[in-house]
Amino acid sequence: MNILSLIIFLPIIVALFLFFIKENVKLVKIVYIIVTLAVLLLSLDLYINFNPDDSMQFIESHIWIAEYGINYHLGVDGVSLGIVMMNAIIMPLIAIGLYKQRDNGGYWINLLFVQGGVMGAVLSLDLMLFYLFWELMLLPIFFMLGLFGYARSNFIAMKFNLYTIFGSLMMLIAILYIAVVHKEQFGFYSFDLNELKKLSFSSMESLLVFGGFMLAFAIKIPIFPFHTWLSDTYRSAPTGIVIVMSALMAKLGVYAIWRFLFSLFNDTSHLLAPYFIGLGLFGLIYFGISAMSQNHLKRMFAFSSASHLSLIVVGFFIYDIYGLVGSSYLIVAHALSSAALFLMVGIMFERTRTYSIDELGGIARVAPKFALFFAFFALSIVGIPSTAGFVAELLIILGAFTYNIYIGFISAITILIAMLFMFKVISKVLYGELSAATANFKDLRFHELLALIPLALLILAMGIFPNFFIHKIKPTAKYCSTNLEGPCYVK
Amino acid sequence: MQNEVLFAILSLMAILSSIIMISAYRPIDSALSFIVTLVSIAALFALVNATFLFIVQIIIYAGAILSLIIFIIMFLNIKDENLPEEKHKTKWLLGTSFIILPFSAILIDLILRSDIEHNVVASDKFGGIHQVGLTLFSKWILPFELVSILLLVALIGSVTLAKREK
Amino acid sequence: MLKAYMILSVILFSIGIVGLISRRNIIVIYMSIELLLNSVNISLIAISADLADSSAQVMSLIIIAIAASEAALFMSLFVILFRNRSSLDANLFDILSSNK
Amino acid sequence: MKNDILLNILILSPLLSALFIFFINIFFVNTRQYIFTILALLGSGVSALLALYVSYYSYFYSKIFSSHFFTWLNVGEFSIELSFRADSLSSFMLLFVAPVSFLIHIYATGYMNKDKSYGRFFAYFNLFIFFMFILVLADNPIVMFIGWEGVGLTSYALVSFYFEDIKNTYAGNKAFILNRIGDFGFLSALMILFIEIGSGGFSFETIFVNLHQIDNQSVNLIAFLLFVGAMGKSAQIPLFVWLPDAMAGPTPVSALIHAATMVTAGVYMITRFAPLYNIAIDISLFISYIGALSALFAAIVASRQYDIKKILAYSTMSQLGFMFMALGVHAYSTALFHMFTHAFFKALLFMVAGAIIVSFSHKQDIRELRGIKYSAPLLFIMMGVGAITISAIPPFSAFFSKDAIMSSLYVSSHYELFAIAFVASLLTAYYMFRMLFVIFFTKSFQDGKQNAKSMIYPMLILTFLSLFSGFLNFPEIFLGDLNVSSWLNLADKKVLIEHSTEIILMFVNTVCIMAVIYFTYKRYAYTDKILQESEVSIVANKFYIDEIYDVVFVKPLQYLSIFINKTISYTMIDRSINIIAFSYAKAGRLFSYIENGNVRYYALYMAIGLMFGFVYLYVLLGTRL
Repeated sequence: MNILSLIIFLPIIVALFLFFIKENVKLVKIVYIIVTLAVLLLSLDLYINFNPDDSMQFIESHIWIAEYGINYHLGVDGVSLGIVMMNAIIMPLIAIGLYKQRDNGGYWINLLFVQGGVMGAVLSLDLMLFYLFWELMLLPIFFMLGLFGYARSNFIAMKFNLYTIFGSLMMLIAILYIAVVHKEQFGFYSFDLNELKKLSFSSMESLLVFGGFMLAFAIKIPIFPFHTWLSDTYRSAPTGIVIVMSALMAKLGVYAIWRFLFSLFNDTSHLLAPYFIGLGLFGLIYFGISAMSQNHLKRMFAFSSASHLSLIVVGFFIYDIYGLVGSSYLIVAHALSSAALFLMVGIMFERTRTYSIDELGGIARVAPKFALFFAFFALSIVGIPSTAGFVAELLIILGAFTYNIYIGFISAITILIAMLFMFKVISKVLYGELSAATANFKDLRFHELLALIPLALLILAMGIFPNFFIHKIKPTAKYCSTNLEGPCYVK
Repeated sequence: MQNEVLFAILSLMAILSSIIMISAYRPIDSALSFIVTLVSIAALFALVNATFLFIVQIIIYAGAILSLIIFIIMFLNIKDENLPEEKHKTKWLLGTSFIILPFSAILIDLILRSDIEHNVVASDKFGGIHQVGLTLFSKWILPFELVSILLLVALIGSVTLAKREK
Repeated sequence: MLKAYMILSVILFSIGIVGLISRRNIIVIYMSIELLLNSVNISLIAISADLADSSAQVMSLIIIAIAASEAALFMSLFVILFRNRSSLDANLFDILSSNK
Repeated sequence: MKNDILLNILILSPLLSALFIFFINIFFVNTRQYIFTILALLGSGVSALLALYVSYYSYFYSKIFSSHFFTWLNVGEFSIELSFRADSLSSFMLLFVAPVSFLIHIYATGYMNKDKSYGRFFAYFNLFIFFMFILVLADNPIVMFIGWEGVGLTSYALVSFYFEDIKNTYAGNKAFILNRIGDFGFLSALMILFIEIGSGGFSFETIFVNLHQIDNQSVNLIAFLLFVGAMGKSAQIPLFVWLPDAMAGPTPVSALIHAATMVTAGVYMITRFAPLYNIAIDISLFISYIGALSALFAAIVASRQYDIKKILAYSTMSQLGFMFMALGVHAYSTALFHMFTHAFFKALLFMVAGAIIVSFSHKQDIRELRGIKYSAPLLFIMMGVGAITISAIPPFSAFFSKDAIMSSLYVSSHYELFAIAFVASLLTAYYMFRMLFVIFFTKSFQDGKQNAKSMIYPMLILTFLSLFSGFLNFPEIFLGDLNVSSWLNLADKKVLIEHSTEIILMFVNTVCIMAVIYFTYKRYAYTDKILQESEVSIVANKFYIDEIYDVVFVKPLQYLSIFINKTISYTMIDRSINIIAFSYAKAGRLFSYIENGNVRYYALYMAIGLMFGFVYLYVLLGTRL
């Protein structure tokens, strides 16, 4: 069995087995940690064996449903490698960080499904396969929102689900349409990305199909104006889900734009790039300003994530090596930071039972370790030098300046925008007088430190030695940016 | 010619009485006018030599089923206040007639325009109990047996339904 | 002659449907259903006479048998319904509704 | 590339010491204070010694130390080496940054004694020095930017040091945000610079070699944006408002970061890009005017302040204004030299202020600190030295540096700038001596604690340095040889001034300053004039700049945020999407009315359907039947 299949299916199969021992929560947690650590080891193996001079590797291709040309086609390149790695890193840390909190077997089983789904969606190179994994990853989220969410969770779960299912349906229609067009042009159905690249569309057609895909991805990211599920969902979602959504799923939306839309609709993407850059920059500022007046910690970070994701979208649509490398780097960097930050918010909620910024305060007096880590991760979101976010933002801004000097100026605002609210949060949560909620705040426990320290070290390492990490992305990026005429990847 | 006149009278009676049946307020009135309908339909059967069916129609419908209805109506001792208050009965009747009118008009039109009559000359014995019996017990023996089962089921079912629960 | 019978059958069938839909009294509804069966019988008999084939007569015989068994069931239903609701209003029997 | 181990140790020793202190402070709660002291002094002491060594070799042997760590980033043409280079300019910066840091470290061991966050303080302090070295020694602008941001960050951490009072953390936030606005300009400038000439390499040397390839408009834009960065860091109009608030930090922080080193980074950066500014003449003039405005504005505001640290903060801003004026007329080494002397005397003044604050039960208002001459005579002398030095009275250090600025302004024939500088320097004397006279020259008496020895000795050294450091750049007119200028060897504009004119300028200047001091003495010494000053005037309220910024920038942003949350996101977008969803639900309910459980009705619907079906078929097939 290929290593990629193993990475995808190990969590899914174990999750299926875990249904039988759902009652024994402790066992479920331990199995969860073991499995996710195994996936981490496999991914590390993948990372080490990944050849930094080549783009697409570890390809696995079998015919699945021959009649309709659906293939089981997997592969990893520099950009998806980053997402695989951070998925593998973050998932075990969730369980380690929240070890004492969630005593519900279903929580962990669902998370395993999510991990498998995300891995599958990242690695698949066949549209049908991608669609299946895409849906597989959304379903557990729905259950978890409904089962473990706070405040009106059913309504919010429904809203989130309707939003995303609507997007996915549009994508499904677009996928089927593409396959039909392929039959018209070549005489047989195909869903394989490499096959579909040979297609030619009329401009109207490609606009519509592009729109169908884009809707699914834009809702997931979210791009303005599809963001209104965001604040409610993040507020209501349990910690594990918030981490998964902000760190993995949203990134997957951007990644899918790059992987599928850019290679299938190269001309249309070029044509629409200025609009999406504009939308992204608008979102960057809009979400940043939105976050300023939030009083709910998770909502604020939700908007902060959205703001950064808009920047990632800008980076991809800039269509050059700086934007691409910067964006794929920011995907990983922001995933690490936001996962850590949401994890800490979850830890904080366990102690204070509140998410309201006004009700918190003075934590630094009683819990210096917590304060140190919280401030560090908040600053890494802001993108101070020597954190990974700085490198990524630097590259994206450089790309934006290369694209157009005004676009450059606007995207450079990103270094201002996150500050506007992050510093307020740091001040109000960590500093000042102790409040009733924080009076008995316990400092970080050992297992929580165990979860946070790797993240912090990784963020620092990625900020101080970026070249060491970026050289895995570079061939892919170079290939794509020098092949502006043709599709991004051919093998 | 005689047949035609008889048909006209009988069919007119059937139609009129069935209209009275569906529009009468009290069920007993409906039941009585329905007897008229059934009897005229039976006469119509006789008009085309279906003598056995004529007898069966008279005995089973007019005799057994309708008397059963009238018996039930009396048995239940239905008073006027037990009857549903049908304020918009006329509107309903007219409205539904209006809806159903195109349906029947089209069917009648199609029947008139179609070419369905064969006018095969039948023997004298046609429609008698002998012929019907032969057909029934030769070609239609299985449906006949099934109908007997159906009757049995209906019998048991009605007994079970009507039983007062303890 | 066949056409006339057929037309009569259609007319009686329509009257039956009108009664079935527009009346609320379940006894009348029942009798409307019987009228529908009878109208079918008329056309069957007419066709059998036209084709000089007695199969159609057998069919109407079977229909009459079904009508008889139906009558038996209906009568017992009337008894139960009237016993429970002391009314013959068909509108009262709407437990199929999704709004309940 | 050469790799000098000494330079590596110089840079890394504060970092290592900071990391050790951090680690110990977080994970070992009850650590003895002296462990922190040893670690902190080791870190900064080693680097100070090495810095002196490096400057010594640079000065006497023109030796250039350099070191290369690793390739930081290499994407496309964007190749950034993490390498450092101590040329004469960097060595000059090291010459005062490292020793002053070390002295303030020693001072801080006394000042912060028994503070419960002792370890944290020194961790930040050493981290600051580390970033300052990166900023000063960086071989390319991106690494310089990293240091630039790093010092801003540590400055933020140190301003918010006493986080128990949330106001202090707000001051820190303000400092960081305004600095970052400057960084926005800096970063944009670097990006444009890279796009223009970056393909040939992005170290300072290659940039200046390729500078001629850029067209004039871009040069001006880059120069302007760079200056925006400098404005933020060096507290010039309009980004200065953070500096007075930043005095919320502990006094050693004010002395080191907000007087001697970090705030001068802007001046250093402009000097670093001197070849660029020599082309961008218009922007240079703009810098001069901003500097002049800042110098004058700060001097005016300082003359009505009462908080001892705020007075010094405005004074810093004013002195930085002087430096920018000099930069604007391309007198780079003059500006740098003023920065050099300023580091000593301003650090001294702040340290004395800190000593006063510690001794007299943490009072900072000069009206409450009156009459401490006899309880703290040493402090009085040192404060006096500081005041005399900053007022540019010959032959002390600031006399030489400030006079050089004045003459270069005079020579540049921008007489309006010269006039502003002259007024500002008179005001400098006024507010410094106002403070001095109010605190010390009064009849009342109050008693205070003795200062620790570790605080006194660094102050004594700095007193000595601020008196005599001016001789390092002895001007020609006194038969000097302008050592510093020739060492730095910058792209200065040559100052051609007749000796007679220069002497007249000096003489007039000195006499006027003396007159101002005499006037101040009359006004404030042994009188209660200070208590009668009104606190509601426009000057005392700093021209309401903070309030104006609040109304113009902060409040609208907050309202905008609420507006887009409530109105756009919630009411317009979310509501309309919800309405779509709910209308589906409503439509569903509408259909459920049809399905009312009444079988009669179902028959009716069937009949209707039947009718339509028949009519449709009849119309469709009617002709064919």
